[in-house]
Amino acid sequence: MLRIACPYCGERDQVEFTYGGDAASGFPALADADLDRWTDAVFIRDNPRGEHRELWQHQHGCRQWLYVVRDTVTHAIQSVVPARDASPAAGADGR
Amino acid sequence: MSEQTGRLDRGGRIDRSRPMSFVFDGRAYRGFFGDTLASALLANGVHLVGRSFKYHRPRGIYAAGVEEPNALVGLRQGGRHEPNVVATTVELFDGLEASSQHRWPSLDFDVMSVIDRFSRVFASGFYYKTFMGPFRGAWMFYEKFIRRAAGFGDPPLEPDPDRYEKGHAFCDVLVIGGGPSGLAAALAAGRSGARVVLVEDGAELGGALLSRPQGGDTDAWLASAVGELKGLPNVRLMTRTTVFGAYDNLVFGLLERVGDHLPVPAPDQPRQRYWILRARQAVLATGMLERPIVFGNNDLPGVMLASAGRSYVNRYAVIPGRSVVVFTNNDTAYGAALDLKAAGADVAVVDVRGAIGAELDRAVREAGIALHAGCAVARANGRKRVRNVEVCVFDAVRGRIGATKSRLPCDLLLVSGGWTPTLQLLGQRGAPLAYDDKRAMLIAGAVPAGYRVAGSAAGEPGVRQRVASGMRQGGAAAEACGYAPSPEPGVLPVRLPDEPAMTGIAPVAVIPDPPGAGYRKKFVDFQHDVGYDDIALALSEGYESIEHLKRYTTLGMAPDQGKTSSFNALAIAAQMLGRPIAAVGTTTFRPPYRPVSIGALAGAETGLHFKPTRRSPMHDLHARNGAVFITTGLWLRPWYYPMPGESIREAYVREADAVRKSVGMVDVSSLGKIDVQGPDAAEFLNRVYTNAFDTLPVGRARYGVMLRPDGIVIDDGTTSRLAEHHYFMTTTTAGAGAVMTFLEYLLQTAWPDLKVQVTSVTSQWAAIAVAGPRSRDLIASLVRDVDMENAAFPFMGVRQGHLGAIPVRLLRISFSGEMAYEIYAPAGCGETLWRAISDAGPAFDLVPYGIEALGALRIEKGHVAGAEIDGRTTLADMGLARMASKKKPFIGSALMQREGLLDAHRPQLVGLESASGDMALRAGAILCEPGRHQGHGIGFVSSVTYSPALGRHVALGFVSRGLSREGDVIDAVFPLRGEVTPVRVRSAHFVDPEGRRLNA
Amino acid sequence: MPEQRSALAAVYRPGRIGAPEGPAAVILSERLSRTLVQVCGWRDSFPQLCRGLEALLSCAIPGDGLRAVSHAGRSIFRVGPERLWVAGAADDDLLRTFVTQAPGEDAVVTEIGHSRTVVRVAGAQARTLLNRGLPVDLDHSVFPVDAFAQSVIHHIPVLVHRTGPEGEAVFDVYVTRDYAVSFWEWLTRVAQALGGQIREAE
Amino acid sequence: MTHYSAFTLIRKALGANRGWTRAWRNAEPRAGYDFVIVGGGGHGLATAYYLAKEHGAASVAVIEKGYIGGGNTGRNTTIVRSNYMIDGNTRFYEKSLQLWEEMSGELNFNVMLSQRGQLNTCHSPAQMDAAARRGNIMRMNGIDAELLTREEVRRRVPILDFSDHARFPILGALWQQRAGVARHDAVAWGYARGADRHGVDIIQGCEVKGFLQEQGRIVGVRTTRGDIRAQKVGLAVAGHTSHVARMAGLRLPIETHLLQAFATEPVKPMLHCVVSFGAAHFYVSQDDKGGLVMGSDLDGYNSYGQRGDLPIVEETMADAKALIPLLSRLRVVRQWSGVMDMTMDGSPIISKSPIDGLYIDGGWCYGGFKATPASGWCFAHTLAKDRPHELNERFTLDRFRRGHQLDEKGGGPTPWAH
Ligand SMILES: Cc1cc2nc3c(=O)[nH]c(=O)nc-3n(C[C@H](O)[C@H](O)[C@H](O)COP(=O)(O)OP(=O)(O)OC[C@H]3O[C@@H](n4cnc5c(N)ncnc54)[C@H](O)[C@@H]3O)c2cc1C
Ligand SMILES: NC(=O)c1ccc[n+]([C@@H]2O[C@H](COP(=O)([O-])OP(=O)(O)OC[C@H]3O[C@@H](n4cnc5c(N)ncnc54)[C@H](O)[C@@H]3O)[C@@H](O)[C@H]2O)c1
Ligand SMILES: Cc1cc2nc3c(=O)[nH]c(=O)nc-3n(C[C@H](O)[C@H](O)[C@H](O)COP(=O)(O)O)c2cc1C
Ligand SMILES: [Zn+2]
Repeated sequence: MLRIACPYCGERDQVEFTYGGDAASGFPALADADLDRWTDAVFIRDNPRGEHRELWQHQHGCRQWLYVVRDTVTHAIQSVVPARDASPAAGADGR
Repeated sequence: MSEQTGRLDRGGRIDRSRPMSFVFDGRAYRGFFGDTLASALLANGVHLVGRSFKYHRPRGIYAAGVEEPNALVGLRQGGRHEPNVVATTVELFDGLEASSQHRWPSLDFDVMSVIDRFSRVFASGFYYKTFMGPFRGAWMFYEKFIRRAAGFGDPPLEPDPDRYEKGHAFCDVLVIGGGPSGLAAALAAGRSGARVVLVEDGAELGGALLSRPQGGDTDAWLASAVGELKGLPNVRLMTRTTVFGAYDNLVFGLLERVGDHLPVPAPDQPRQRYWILRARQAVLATGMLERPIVFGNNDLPGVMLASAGRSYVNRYAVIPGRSVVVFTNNDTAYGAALDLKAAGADVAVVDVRGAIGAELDRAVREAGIALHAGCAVARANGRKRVRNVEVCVFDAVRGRIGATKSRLPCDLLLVSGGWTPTLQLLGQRGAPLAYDDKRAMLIAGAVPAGYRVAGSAAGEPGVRQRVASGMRQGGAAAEACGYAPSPEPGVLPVRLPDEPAMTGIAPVAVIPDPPGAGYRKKFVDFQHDVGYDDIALALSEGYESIEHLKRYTTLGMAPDQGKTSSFNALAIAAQMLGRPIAAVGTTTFRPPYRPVSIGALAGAETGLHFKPTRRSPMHDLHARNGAVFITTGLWLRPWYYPMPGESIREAYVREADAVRKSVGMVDVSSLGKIDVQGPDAAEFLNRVYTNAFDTLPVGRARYGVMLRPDGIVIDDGTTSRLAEHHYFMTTTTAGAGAVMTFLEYLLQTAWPDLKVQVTSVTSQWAAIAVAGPRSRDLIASLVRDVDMENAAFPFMGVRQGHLGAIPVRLLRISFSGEMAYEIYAPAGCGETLWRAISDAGPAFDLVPYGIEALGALRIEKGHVAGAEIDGRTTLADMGLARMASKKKPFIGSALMQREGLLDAHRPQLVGLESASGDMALRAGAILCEPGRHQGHGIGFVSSVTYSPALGRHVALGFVSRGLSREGDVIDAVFPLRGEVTPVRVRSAHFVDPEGRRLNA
Repeated sequence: MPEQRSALAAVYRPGRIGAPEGPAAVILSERLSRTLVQVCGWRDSFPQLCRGLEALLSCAIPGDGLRAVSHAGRSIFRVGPERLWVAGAADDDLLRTFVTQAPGEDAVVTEIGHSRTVVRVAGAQARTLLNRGLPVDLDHSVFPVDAFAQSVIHHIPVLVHRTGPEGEAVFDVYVTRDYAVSFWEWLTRVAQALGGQIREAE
Repeated sequence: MTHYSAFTLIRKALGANRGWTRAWRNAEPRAGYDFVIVGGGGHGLATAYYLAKEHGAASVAVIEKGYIGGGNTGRNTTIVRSNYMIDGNTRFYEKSLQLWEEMSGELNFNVMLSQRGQLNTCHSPAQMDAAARRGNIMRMNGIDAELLTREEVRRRVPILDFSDHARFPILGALWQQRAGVARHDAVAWGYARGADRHGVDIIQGCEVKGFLQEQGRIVGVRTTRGDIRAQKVGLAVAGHTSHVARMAGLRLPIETHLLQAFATEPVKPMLHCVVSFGAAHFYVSQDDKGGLVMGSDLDGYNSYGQRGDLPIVEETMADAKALIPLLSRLRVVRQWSGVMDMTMDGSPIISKSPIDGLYIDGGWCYGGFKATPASGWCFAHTLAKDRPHELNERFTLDRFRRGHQLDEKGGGPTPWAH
């Protein structure tokens, strides 16, 4: 069972959270109509074997979206940061 | 009732003052409290207890614990019947009923045992090589017969009457195993103040100590250790509980057998409880299991592990045989030899080693036990029980065997091939095991963080060392959790007697056939009937990887998961392949350590409680009003309100009719409702909806559609502007959760700069739609503080006011196409609200309607719902292309421009009606050009209803370029029923396309 | 306010459950008609808002999502970073005025009292009972008085708040209203095994 | 090579089962091949088999990092069916089922295709409509399908929950008689033996660690057992598609997720067909040994861990009991999992890649076992002819950019929730 240390609520079972997928595929600016950039962001993934920056929402807790860095082989979690605290530039969307 | 011929007069941990009777295969027997079913059967001289899986060979009791491969029985009757129960783990209770399995007509005479004669034909993998002809699909013919032979026991035929529970637990230190090392670990950790949970599979604490001769220092130590643990408030002792799985983050799955030792669980109590335990440190003190030696006919009833023999004599006061041969490759089996001798049996020892230690030698001689050193038991003879064994001279170093030297008569053959530490839980974590040559065992290699291994699980040789290692590891685990080491170092049980330790093993796993002797099967995996030859065959065919070997032979795949067989299989494969054991490797360990019932894991989530139910605030009232409910997602919603004798069709037609003619009311509380507030609320909605919301005036509502980022429609609903910075959004019932989560996602990840707060208020508001030409009059008669006139409160207007004393939000919106209002009130007032409206209703011919009528009304109006928004539809497909704002980007605006989504041939939403007469239409029909009924057609029918307004069937569907095909007649094809219905394509707005009724 | 109906009305039956005799290991009761108001703010101005609230409610505003502050019959939970729940009695006029007159310029106020049913779980085995479904450690050492947790029980969203005096286990469970009957069914079935009592709603 | 038949079986038994030949050679890697297929699962082996057999390729190697069939081929719930609705999928899966029907005979290896039928239960009128649409499409494409009423379902599988206690009562079901199960390992071994007979080198214990590239073209693979040159390299590595493709610099519309499966103790036959539960994502069948084999949802987060966790265990078992209450007292003996290559629309990829010399067969999600023969067949065609067969022409990589997703479920690009 994943145990995710929510910065607000403390360490909790995975069942309180919902997964939001790869955080690298952040949102391009809405005004950007470039198909390739959008295709890349929405459909294409690094899908690494190892360290993965991903999103989880503490759905049954504080409802915060969190950036979680987790190893996709060992499932060990290295860090948990509220999404809104991580500047968008920290996302891989390059804004 | 038979005598307990195998019961000793004295000793054991059974309670002779509590006799119990039980039935096995229809015969009544007696035993005592403290017995297992296996010990009680042995006490009654019953050795033959089952038939083997493949060859139906007679099988007896082989072990005394969880590793038992043979003695599987069916337990209890009716709904409580449980197949494949391991008799050595069943605590005897009064009235227990068990039966043997997998035999016909009887255990003693099993017709299927003829298979044994052809065992070579049915060698491993035989089914891959035959049953392929003579015709295609012939396997289906043979399979019928093969399936008949499948399985061990019978499945239950009645529902399980018992309940199950789940529990969540948390601790600092989890100690797995309640033997001496586990007790010591728990003591050390407990004394330091850590929160400790000690879990023991068995009913009693003590582990292997319970199988020692009774009395003396061992028992005294055990009593004091258990006594102290019970006194520590921070220590929780859980017996009859198995740690079945070790999962990520030191989370463990446990199964507690709360009522399995009773005839039926105590009143209100669960049968089993599944625990999820989160620990910070775990100490495996799981002990070891003895393993067999492989030789001819080694599966005969009366052949048993040495440790089991010892356990039966000492713990259960049962003598499983009077004339005993002990066959071993190590010292530990001498404990069994001595104890059986002391209990009055004749004992001889056959040891593959040429010599044994002097001390042991003396003990054996003093006890009057004959020792055949440098010999091996090459095969056991007998039919349904061992009668004698063939002993040959054996060179353990070279593995060479001589001719049969003697036949020793016996009725019990105890075997010890060495020991295997119980490390399944570590294996489940992917921890590597290492082969230790000296001890001939697999021990823990690198131990994962947070785990420790203690006692015999760590390969510690003697009891004192095991206790010391338990103390060490328990203390270290507590320290790792931040507890200071206990001030008083655990008192080491110096007075614990030691005994033959695990040293000097000759690593012999298999005894070759003696020269000139005929063929006898030699079993490695008893439970799956896999023999030495099967391994040889598989390897010769190239199934060399240990995993291929497992799969080709099914070694280790039976319910016991190879507890007694895996190591021997590995050793034999290594020998045959000429590779070191370490290079061959083990197969993957997986949970559960012991089989776990589905019922326990399902817990309380069963029957009507499989998933929780969501009920509207007016639910009870609907029930009282005779509503028939339908499940939509987790919600229960009124489907229709039948009058006496009415069918669903009659009911919804009447209801929908009333909406068109007078007025109806429907509970729409399950709609998702989201409160959106903040200075950037308008901007936010502009981004998430395809259409504009900043231009929406206060006091007005607007229909909106949201897309996924990939340009596909995700949800629709109306959103009203209650104040400059305050919107009230509604979503579909099904979409509520996803939309809410999506909005939060956008606000927190993509646009954290927007000042917007979203709150789900779905449960805060009860909602009723009142629709029909008389709706305004009805509402106006109830609401005094809102001007209901058309001009003052127009279509798509939003007002706040009171209905009676209830504060309400009124939205003048319509799903049915009639003049209609949605009325929102605080949920606790929902029932009062409904009652107030329905009380006023008679004067207006008000009728409550359910979601069947709701569906009919919206189809008549061409409004889309779940059947149309199926995760593949674009705005344009739904005929709503104009709702895509050109002035601003929105979610999905980029990717909706992809060529595939713009394709002119895409299916578009249309209305459909029968082209000749009123033929019934069916949802799910495929639309085709007339007569061209193949492939994927040109569209499909999504929603269908009998239209009360039009008096005929109408449908919505999607047709390629549908908007340009109005008037065309195409075929609605329904091959599942052999139907073809010509249908005319038309506008989806069947009723009142101009929308006049909205204001009428 | 007009008459309010409890979501549990149809299933609530005071009396013993499970073992008919002996002390009740768990005591269940519904806390009717609580007032519950959510106050949210913006990151930059939220501390300011909290100071205003502190003055208004004359108590501290909790700084994290682990401990509530209870004072004068009200409990305040920080359910999200800039999100507070203030729970009070049915007739808490001060709270009621929040909804019409926001307690500060930058306050976003939403009344959510009707969206939750509050069930009190007390008694010696209250923790055991809740932990049959709640995946949160309720041990006194980590979950003292006024500790709270938002979580799920049997797939049902809950907020569990430990109230009552130190040494006694009393928990208020805030359950999403549409699930209340399912929650109650779950709770009472599990309570049966422990032996308990359902008190009249308070 | 020994021909398999009842006769050989008896003859060899009389000879104490000595003298059976190896099912396939354990080949040493050569310096180069025309075709190198990476991944010794069913798909890779079938591809090699059809390359050699249908396209006369003389120099083919299959490279497997572990043991053949040890990936998802050896860990799936073995359901074989062809009830696909989306144009592009329907005929491909039907072709696959037809190849299944021939397979044992063709390979002289009994893959135990058991067409016991599959039942998809429906629990709402909307689900019945969706089932009808699917079934109608199947029938229009010559595939067998039946729509059953509640009573018909009850007659067929009486042990499902038809009581008043069913939280989601069964309203009916879609039935495909030709669907069923097959023996997972046998598929890998059978194709391996068949491929070996046609000269394919099967190289086990050899992991691809990188690619040999020349002028932007892939000309071979770097492996733990040395470099191997190839005219064309085909990937059939399932859950590792992204991982391996990245060695060539490719990013794909794929995420890797866990899917678990479970087996119970064997019991006498109680369930005679495959059932999938429309009120949850759950499916179950009873194998010929008597064990019930079941599976449900993904674990829900990216993972290469091949190790499932408790939340899905609980969910699966609750599903099992809700569908078939009689399962309550049966016990699970093993819980395992595989790593799935989940695409953004749930449909596969059989396609040339943007890099010359590199071809991709992947994205099989949790449905690729049934696709094994057709996948091999089409991939072989694509590799040999350098263009897709019409059956796989829509399984391209660029369909996402072009807006031609094949979204059978309508789930959108959130594969963890598929
Ligand atoms: C639990 C579960 C249940 C399923 N149930 C069903 C079902 O009921 N019906 C159905 O149709 N499908 C099902 N599937 C899906 C199905 O199993 C797979 O889609 C299919 O087996 C994939 O076959 P494959 O040959 O592509 O992959 P695999 O069998 O996984 O083969 C890929 C091989 O590539 C090897 N490999 C990976 N990386 C490298 C490298 N770098 N170098 C060399 N070799 C490498 C791997 O070791 C592996 O052996 C299920 C899957 C799982 C996990
Ligand atoms: N006859 C011999 O020579 C011999 C050989 C090996 C061990 N032993 C005896 O074993 C004892 C060693 O003590 P120990 O504590 O290391 O081992 P132990 O065998 O006494 O105790 C291990 C305990 O762990 C329990 N257990 C194992 N896996 C479990 C699980 N997953 N969940 C719950 N419980 C589980 C078992 O039921 C057992 O009671 C000594 O008394 C020693 O004499 C004797
Ligand atoms: C259809 C099927 C049936 C299975 N039945 C059993 C079984 O009866 N007993 C068992 O131990 N394992 C069974 N397994 C699981 C395998 O032992 C193994 O766990 C699985 O192939 C995954 O491999 P791994 O556990 O070695 O990683 C079965 C697997 C499949 C695919
Ligand atoms: Zn949180």
